[in-house]
Amino acid sequence: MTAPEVKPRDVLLSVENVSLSFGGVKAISGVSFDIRKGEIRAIIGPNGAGKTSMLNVINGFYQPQKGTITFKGEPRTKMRPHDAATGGIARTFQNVALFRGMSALDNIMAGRSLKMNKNLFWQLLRYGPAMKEEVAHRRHVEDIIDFLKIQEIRRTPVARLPYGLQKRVELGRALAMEPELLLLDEPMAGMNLEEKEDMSRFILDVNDHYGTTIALIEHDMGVVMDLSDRVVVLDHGLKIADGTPAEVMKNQNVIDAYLGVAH
Amino acid sequence: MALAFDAAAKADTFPKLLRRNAHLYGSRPSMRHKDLGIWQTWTWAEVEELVRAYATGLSRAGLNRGETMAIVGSNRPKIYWSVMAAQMLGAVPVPVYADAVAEELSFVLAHADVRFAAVEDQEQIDKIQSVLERLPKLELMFYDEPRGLRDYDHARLRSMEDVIADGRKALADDPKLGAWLDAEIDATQGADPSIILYTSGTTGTSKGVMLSGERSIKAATDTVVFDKLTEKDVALAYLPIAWVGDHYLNYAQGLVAAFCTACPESADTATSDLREIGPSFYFAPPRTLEALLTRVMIRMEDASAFKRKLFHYFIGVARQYGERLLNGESVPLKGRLLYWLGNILIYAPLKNVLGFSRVRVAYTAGEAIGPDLFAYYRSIGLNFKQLYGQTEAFLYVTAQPDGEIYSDTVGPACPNVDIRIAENGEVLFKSPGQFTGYFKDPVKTAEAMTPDGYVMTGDAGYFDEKTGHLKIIDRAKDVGRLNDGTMFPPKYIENKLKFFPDIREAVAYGDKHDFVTVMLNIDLTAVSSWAERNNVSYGSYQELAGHPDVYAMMEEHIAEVNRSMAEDKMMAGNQIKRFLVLHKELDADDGELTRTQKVRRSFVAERYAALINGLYDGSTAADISTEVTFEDGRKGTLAARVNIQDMQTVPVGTVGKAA
Amino acid sequence: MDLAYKILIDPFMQMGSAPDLLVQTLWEGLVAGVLYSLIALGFVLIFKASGVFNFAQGIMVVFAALTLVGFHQLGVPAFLALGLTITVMLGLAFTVERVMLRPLVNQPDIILFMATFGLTYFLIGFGEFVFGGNPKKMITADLYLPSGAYDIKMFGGFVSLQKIDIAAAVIVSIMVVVLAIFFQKTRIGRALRAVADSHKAALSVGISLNQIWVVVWFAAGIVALVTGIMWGARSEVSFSLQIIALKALPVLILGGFTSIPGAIVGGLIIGIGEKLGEFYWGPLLGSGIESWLAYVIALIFLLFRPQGLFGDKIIERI
Amino acid sequence: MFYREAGQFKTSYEVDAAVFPIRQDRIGIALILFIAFVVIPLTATDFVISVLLVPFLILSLAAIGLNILTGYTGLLSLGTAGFMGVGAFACYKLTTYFPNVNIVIWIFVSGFFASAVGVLFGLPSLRIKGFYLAVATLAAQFFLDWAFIRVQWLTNYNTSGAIEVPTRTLFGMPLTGPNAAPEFRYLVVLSFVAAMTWFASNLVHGRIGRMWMAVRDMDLAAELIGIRLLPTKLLAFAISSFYCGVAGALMVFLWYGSAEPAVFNIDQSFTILFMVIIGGLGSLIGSFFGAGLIYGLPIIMRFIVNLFGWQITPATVEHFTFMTVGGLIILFLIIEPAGLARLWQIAKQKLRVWPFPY
Repeated sequence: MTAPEVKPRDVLLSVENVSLSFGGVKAISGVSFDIRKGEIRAIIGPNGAGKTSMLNVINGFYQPQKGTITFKGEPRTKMRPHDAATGGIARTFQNVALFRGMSALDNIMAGRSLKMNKNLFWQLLRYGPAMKEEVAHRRHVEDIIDFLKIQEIRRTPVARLPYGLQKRVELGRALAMEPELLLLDEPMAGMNLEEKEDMSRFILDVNDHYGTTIALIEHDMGVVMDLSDRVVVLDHGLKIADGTPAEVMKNQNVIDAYLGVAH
Repeated sequence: MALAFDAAAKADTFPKLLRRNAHLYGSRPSMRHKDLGIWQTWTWAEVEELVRAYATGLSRAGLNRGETMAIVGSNRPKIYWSVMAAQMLGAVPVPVYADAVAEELSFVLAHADVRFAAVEDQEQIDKIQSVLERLPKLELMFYDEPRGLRDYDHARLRSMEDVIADGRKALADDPKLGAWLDAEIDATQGADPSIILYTSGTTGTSKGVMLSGERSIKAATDTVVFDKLTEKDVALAYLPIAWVGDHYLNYAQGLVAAFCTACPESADTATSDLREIGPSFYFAPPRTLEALLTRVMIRMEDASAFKRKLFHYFIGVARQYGERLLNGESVPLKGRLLYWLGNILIYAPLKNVLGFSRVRVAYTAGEAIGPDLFAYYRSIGLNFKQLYGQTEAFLYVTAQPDGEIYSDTVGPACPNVDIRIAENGEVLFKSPGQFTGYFKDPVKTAEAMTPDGYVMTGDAGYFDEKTGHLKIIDRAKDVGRLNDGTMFPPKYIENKLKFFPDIREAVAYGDKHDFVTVMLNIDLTAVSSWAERNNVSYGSYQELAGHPDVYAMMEEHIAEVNRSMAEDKMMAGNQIKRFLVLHKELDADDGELTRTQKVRRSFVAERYAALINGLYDGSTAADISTEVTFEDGRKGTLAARVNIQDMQTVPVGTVGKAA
Repeated sequence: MDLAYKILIDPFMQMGSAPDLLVQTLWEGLVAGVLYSLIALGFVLIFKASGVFNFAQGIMVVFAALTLVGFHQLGVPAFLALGLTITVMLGLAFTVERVMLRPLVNQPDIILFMATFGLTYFLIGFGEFVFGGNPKKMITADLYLPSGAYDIKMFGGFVSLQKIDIAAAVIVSIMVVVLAIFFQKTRIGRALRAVADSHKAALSVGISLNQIWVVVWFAAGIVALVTGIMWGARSEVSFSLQIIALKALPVLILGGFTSIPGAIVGGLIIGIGEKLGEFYWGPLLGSGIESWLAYVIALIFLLFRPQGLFGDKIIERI
Repeated sequence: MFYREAGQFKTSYEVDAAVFPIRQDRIGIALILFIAFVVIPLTATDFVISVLLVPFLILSLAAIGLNILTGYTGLLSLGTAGFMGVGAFACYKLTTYFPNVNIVIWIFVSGFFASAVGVLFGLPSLRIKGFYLAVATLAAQFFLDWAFIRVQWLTNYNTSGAIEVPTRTLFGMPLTGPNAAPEFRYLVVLSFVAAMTWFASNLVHGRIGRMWMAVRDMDLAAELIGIRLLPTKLLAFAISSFYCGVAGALMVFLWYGSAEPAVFNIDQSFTILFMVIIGGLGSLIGSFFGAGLIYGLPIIMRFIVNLFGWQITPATVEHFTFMTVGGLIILFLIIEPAGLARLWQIAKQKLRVWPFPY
C-alpha cells in the first residue's frame, strides 16, 4: 500500500530538517515531514520522543535552532504563538490548558478573540456594534457547543467539569478559532473507553464537517490506526518512520522503539 | 376569546385554524424551541409562512392529496410543521414513535403505504434504511438535522430546509401558487382524515386510528373551553408526538387555543427547559410525577437539618390544608396563615425550582396514581387533575373539573361525551372526537364498536356513587368474578397495594374462588432501609421477606386497603382474606415479568401453583421450589417455605354486596 | 548639554576630586547593603524551602527587635531577653505554620504571598498594641556591641567607620557561613534543599513538610532578630523600618529568589548603588531618590535578566 | 427563596448575555440605585454622607480599578496609591491652569494622565509576572510618592507641600472647596462611581474581559489562541490606572478637600489591595464589599468602643483594626480565597435553588 502521489499545493505544512535543543539536550534532531490539506496526521512515539516539542515548534512556542517550517507555502522564520494563531493554527494541550476561572461558554468565546475587533468605546457601552459582534460570535460558538454536545455545561466553570468534558471544551475553544490546522496533543489521555470513542467521533466529525486538517499526538495505537490517514513516528527526537498506519505498524524500527530496545 | 372559538367552529381543519391564528394572533408566539442556547421563537404569522412554503415544497416533491406521510422524530418545530404541511395539502401525516425499533417502524410505514417520510436525523434514517427492502413504496425522506449525513447517498434524502426554501422560492416566483395553496386548504373537508395515529402494540396488532379534522377540532374546542385555555398559555411539548396525548394536548389544543408550544433542547434537558419556560398548561403521567417527587426528596436529604425540618413541617401543613384550600373548602384561620407562610418559605420556591410556578392547569393520566403522590402535588397548590381517554376517543372521555378532584376517579364524562357501562363492566362511549375507523381495517373497526355506535374501550369501570365520577378498575378482559358473583378486578387491588412504597409487586387472585388472596413482593430498597431503622437484622432477601415484622407491616398495609375497599360497595367483596410474601423477587429473567416490568399473571399462577393452593387450602405455610436464573446466567433451584397469613376483613355492615 | 554634563561627567569629577568622600559613600552603601542583605536572606530562606514569598520579613525584623527591647525594659537581663526573644520567634514560626501555612498548602503561590500581607498587618497591629508606636533605642551596650567610630585618614580627608557597622559585617559573614554549613552538612539542611527542588523528595528524606516550615520560619526569625539588632543599633527601632525592609525586594530581584550568595551580593549592589546615586546624582532631582532608586535599578535589571544574577533560568513548559 | 425564575427564558443572545439576566436581580439593582440617588440625599445626615458614603464610594472605585488589573488580568500591583496620586495631582494642575473648565471634566481627564503613567510602569509586565511584577509596581509607587513630595511644581509651590482644593462649581453650585454641600458632592461622586462601574461591568463581560481573564488564567494558552499579551496587559494597566486616577482626583477634590502627598503612600496601596482581596478578586461587586468592610471596620470598632464606653485610646482601636484586617485577610484566603463576592454568590445561589440545598 503506498500513499497517493502528493502534489505540492496539497501540502499545508511542511517541516524540513528541524532541530531543537534545550541547553544542549537535543529534543528534535533533523526531522522532516509534511501535513497535507484535509488529512488527519498522527505523530506517535515513545515517551520523550519529542512529539510535544514538535507541536510546540509548529505553533511557534519554541524556535527551532535549525530547519525551516513552511505553512501554506510560505516559509516562516521567527514566529510567536499568536502569529501561528493568526495564521490559522489552533491547538489543544496534553494537560488541559483551559482558562479555569471562566465558564465553558466564555472559554470557547475567548477562542473567537482574534475574530472580534470592536473598539474600546463600544465595548465600554456593550451596545451597538459591540453587542452585534458579541451576538454574531455567540451564534457561531453555539454551533460548536451543539456540535460537541456540551449544551448542559455551557455555564459551568470549567474547573468544576470532569476531565473528559474539559477536553471537549478545549477542543471547542480551538474550533472557535476556525483553524486550518488543528494540533491535538494527546486528545484522549486519561479518558475511559466511552469518552475515547466520543472523542474519536468528534475528531472525525471535525475533519469531515469543518474540513479541518488535524495533526494529533496519541498513545493509544488503536485510536491512531482508526483515525489517522498517515502517521509519523518519532523516537529520541529522530524520525524513524512515516507512512500509512498499516505501513508504520509493520516497520521494524517502530516495533523496536515500542518494545523498548535500548531504553 | 369568544371570537376565537367562533372562528374555531368555522375552521374544521387544522390548516384552516393555522390560517385563522396567523390572522388573529399573527405576532403572538406559536412555537418556541430551545436551540443553540436560546429559545428560538416563531410567531403564528411566521409559522404560517413557513408551513405554506414547506407544503408547497412538499407538493413540488410529489406529495399529493390523500397520500400519507410518515413523521418520525422528537418534539421539534420542524417535525410539528411537517404534520401541518402535510395536512395543508390534504395529505395524511402518520407520526411514528421516535424510539420505535426498526421492526415496528417498518410495519407502520408499510401498513400506511407511505411514499414520503419526514424524519429528524441520521438515527432515524439509519433505522429506516435498515428495513428499506420492506418499504418498496418509500421514495423520499426529508430530514431536519443534517449532521453526519454528508456522506450519505442523497438520492432518497432531502433536507427539510431545502424543501422549505424551494417552496418559498416557488411561492415568490409564481404569485398564482399562493392562491392555489389557499384553494388546497379550502378543498380539505372537516370529515376528511386529518391524521392516523398508530396505537402502540406488538407488530401486527398495532392499529392505525384515523381521526378527522372536524371531530378533532370539536373535541379540542370542548376541552379548551373546559380548562379556559387561551392564546396566552404555554405548554412544554415533551411527550412522544406519535402519542395521542401530545397530538391532542399540544397540537390540537395549541391550534385551537392558539397557545404557545415550547420544544425542549433535548430529552435530557427537559427538566431544566421546563424550569426556564415555566409552562402554564402541563401534563405528566404518574410515572414522571413519581420520579420527580423522588428527586425532590433525595435532594432534600442533602439539605441542612434546619431546612429539612422546615420543609417537612410545611409539607405537613400543606397536606393538612393545601387540598382543601385548592378545592375552595373552608379552612380555619390558623391553617390559612400557616399555609400562607409555607407558601412563601417552601411551596412557591419549590414550584419555582421545578418550573411549575406558572402552571394553571395540569393533568395526569395513563395509569392509576397513588393517592399520596397525587395529594402531594395538589397540596402545594398545583392544580393537577385526572383524565381518562384513549386514542379512539381522540383522548378525552372523562376529566375532573376544578374542585372535584379525587385520586381514585377519573372524573365525569367530558362535555358532549356519552358514557355507558356494559354488562361485563366495560366502559363504552360516544364522543365528539371519536375516530372514524382503523386505517385499512373495517373488520377491526366494526369489532371495536357496538351496533349502536358506541366505542368499546376495553377498560372496566363503574360510576362512583358518592362523586358520580367514573372509576377505571382494570382491563375488561382481566376482570373476573368471585364465586359469589362479585366483580373481581385484580389490577385495581394490586395497584392499591403497590401505592405503598414497601410493596414492589402484588399479584391478586380471586377469579372463580371464594375470596381474594394476594402474593406480595417487598421493595428491597424501602424495606431494607426500614429494617435498618428498626434494627431488624436479616441475612438475605428471603430472610427479610419472611421476617415476622415484615409480615406485620404488610398486614397493616393490607388492612388499610381492605378498609378503603369496604367503603365502596362495588369493591367491598374484594377484601383480601389471605396473603403471603414471596421469597424471591419476580424477575423478567425468569419470565415472571414482561420486559416492561408487568406481571405475567398466568405464568406466575402456573409457576407458583403450590403457593396458590396453599392460599386457598387454609394451610399456614407452603413449600415451593422454583428454577431461577442468576445474574451471570447460571440456572439453579430455589426452595423455600413461605408463610401464609390470614387477614381480618372489615364487615360491610348494612351495605350489601353488589351482585 | 548642560544636563548631560551634570549626569554623565560632573559626578565622576566629584568622585575623583574628593576620593575620601567616595570611600565614605561606598562604605555607607556597603553597610546599608549588608542590612538589606540580611533582610533578603530571611526572604530567601523561606522562599527556597516553601516557595512562599514572605512579605512579612520586614515586620518580623521590627517585631523581633521590639520584643528584645521590650523584655529588657521589663527588667530582663539583656542576654536572657535575647534568649526569650528567640523563643518568641520560635513561637511565631509555630503559629504561622499552624494557622497560616498548613491550611493554605497547595494554594497558588500568589495566595500565600497575599497571606503574608495579612501576617504583616496583623504583626503591625499586634506589635504596636504590645509595644506602643514610639521608636525605641536598641540595647546596644547591654549586648556588648561596640559603639563609636574609627576615623581613618585617607586621601587627605577622613573616612569614618562606625564600629557597629564593622561588627555587622562580621556578624553577617559568620551567619552566612553558619547557614552554608547548615545547608550543606546537616540532615535537616539537606532536607530543606530537597524541599526546594520538590516536595515529594523531601518527604522521602523522612522529614515532614510542616517541620521544615517551622524550621525555616524560625531561621528566618533569627535572621530577623539579628537584622533588628544591627539596624536598631545604627538608628532606632521603629515601625518605619518595615517600609525600608521592602528594599529587600529589589535585592532579591538582583540576586535571585533562591540564592543566598545572590542575596548578599544583591544587597551590596543595591546598598552601594543607592548611596552613590543619592550622593552624586540625587541633588539633580531634588534629592531623596534613595527611596525609589533601588526599585528602578531592579526594574531595569529585570527587563534584561528576569531570573536574577544567580537564579535559575525559567523555562516555561506547557 | 425570592427568585421566581420559572418562565424567565431568553429568546435572544442579547438578553442572554445581559449582566443581570434574572428579573429579580434587575429589580434589586433598580431599588439600590433608587435608594442611592433619591432616598439617601433626601434623608441621610451630613455625617453619614461625608464620613461614610463618599469615602466608601471613592474607595470602591479605586478598588474596582485595582481589581481590573489584579483580579481580572492577574497582574499584582502595589502601586495603586501612586496612580491615584497622579490623578489627583493632574486634576489639581489642570484646574489651576484652566480654572474655567468645569472641574467634573478635569476629574475625568485626570484619569488619562494616570492611564499614561500606568502604561509606562506596566511595560515591564511583558517580561515579568507575579512577585516580580509586584516589585516593578513598587518602583512606581515609591517613585511617584517621591515625586509628589519633591516636585513642588505639582503642588504649585505651596509651602505646606499639600494640595489646597480651590472652590469650583457645577450648575452654579459649589462642588469643591469648603462651601460645597455634602449631598451635592455625594451625588457627583455617586454618578461617577455608578457610571464607571457600569462601564467596567460592560468591559469585563465582553471580549476584553475574556481576554483579560484568559491572560490571568493561563497566559500561554491565551497567546496560542491569538491574544497578544502586551497590548492586553497594557490595556488593563491603562484602564485600571484610569479608574485609580479618577478615584484619586475624587478623593482629594470631593472628600479630603486638601491633601498631603502622604495620602498616596504605600499604605494606601495596601489598603486598596486588601479591599480587593477581601472583597473578591475578579468581582466588581466584591470591590464594593471589600471597600465597605475595610473602610467600615475601624468606624464600626470605634462605634462599638463608644457604645460600651470603654476607655480605649483611638490608637489602640487602630491597632486592633490592623490586627483584624490582617487576620481577616488570612482567614479569607484560607476559607474563601474568592472573598466576600463568592460568599455573596453562594448566598444568592442558595436563594435561587431554595428549598433545595446548594
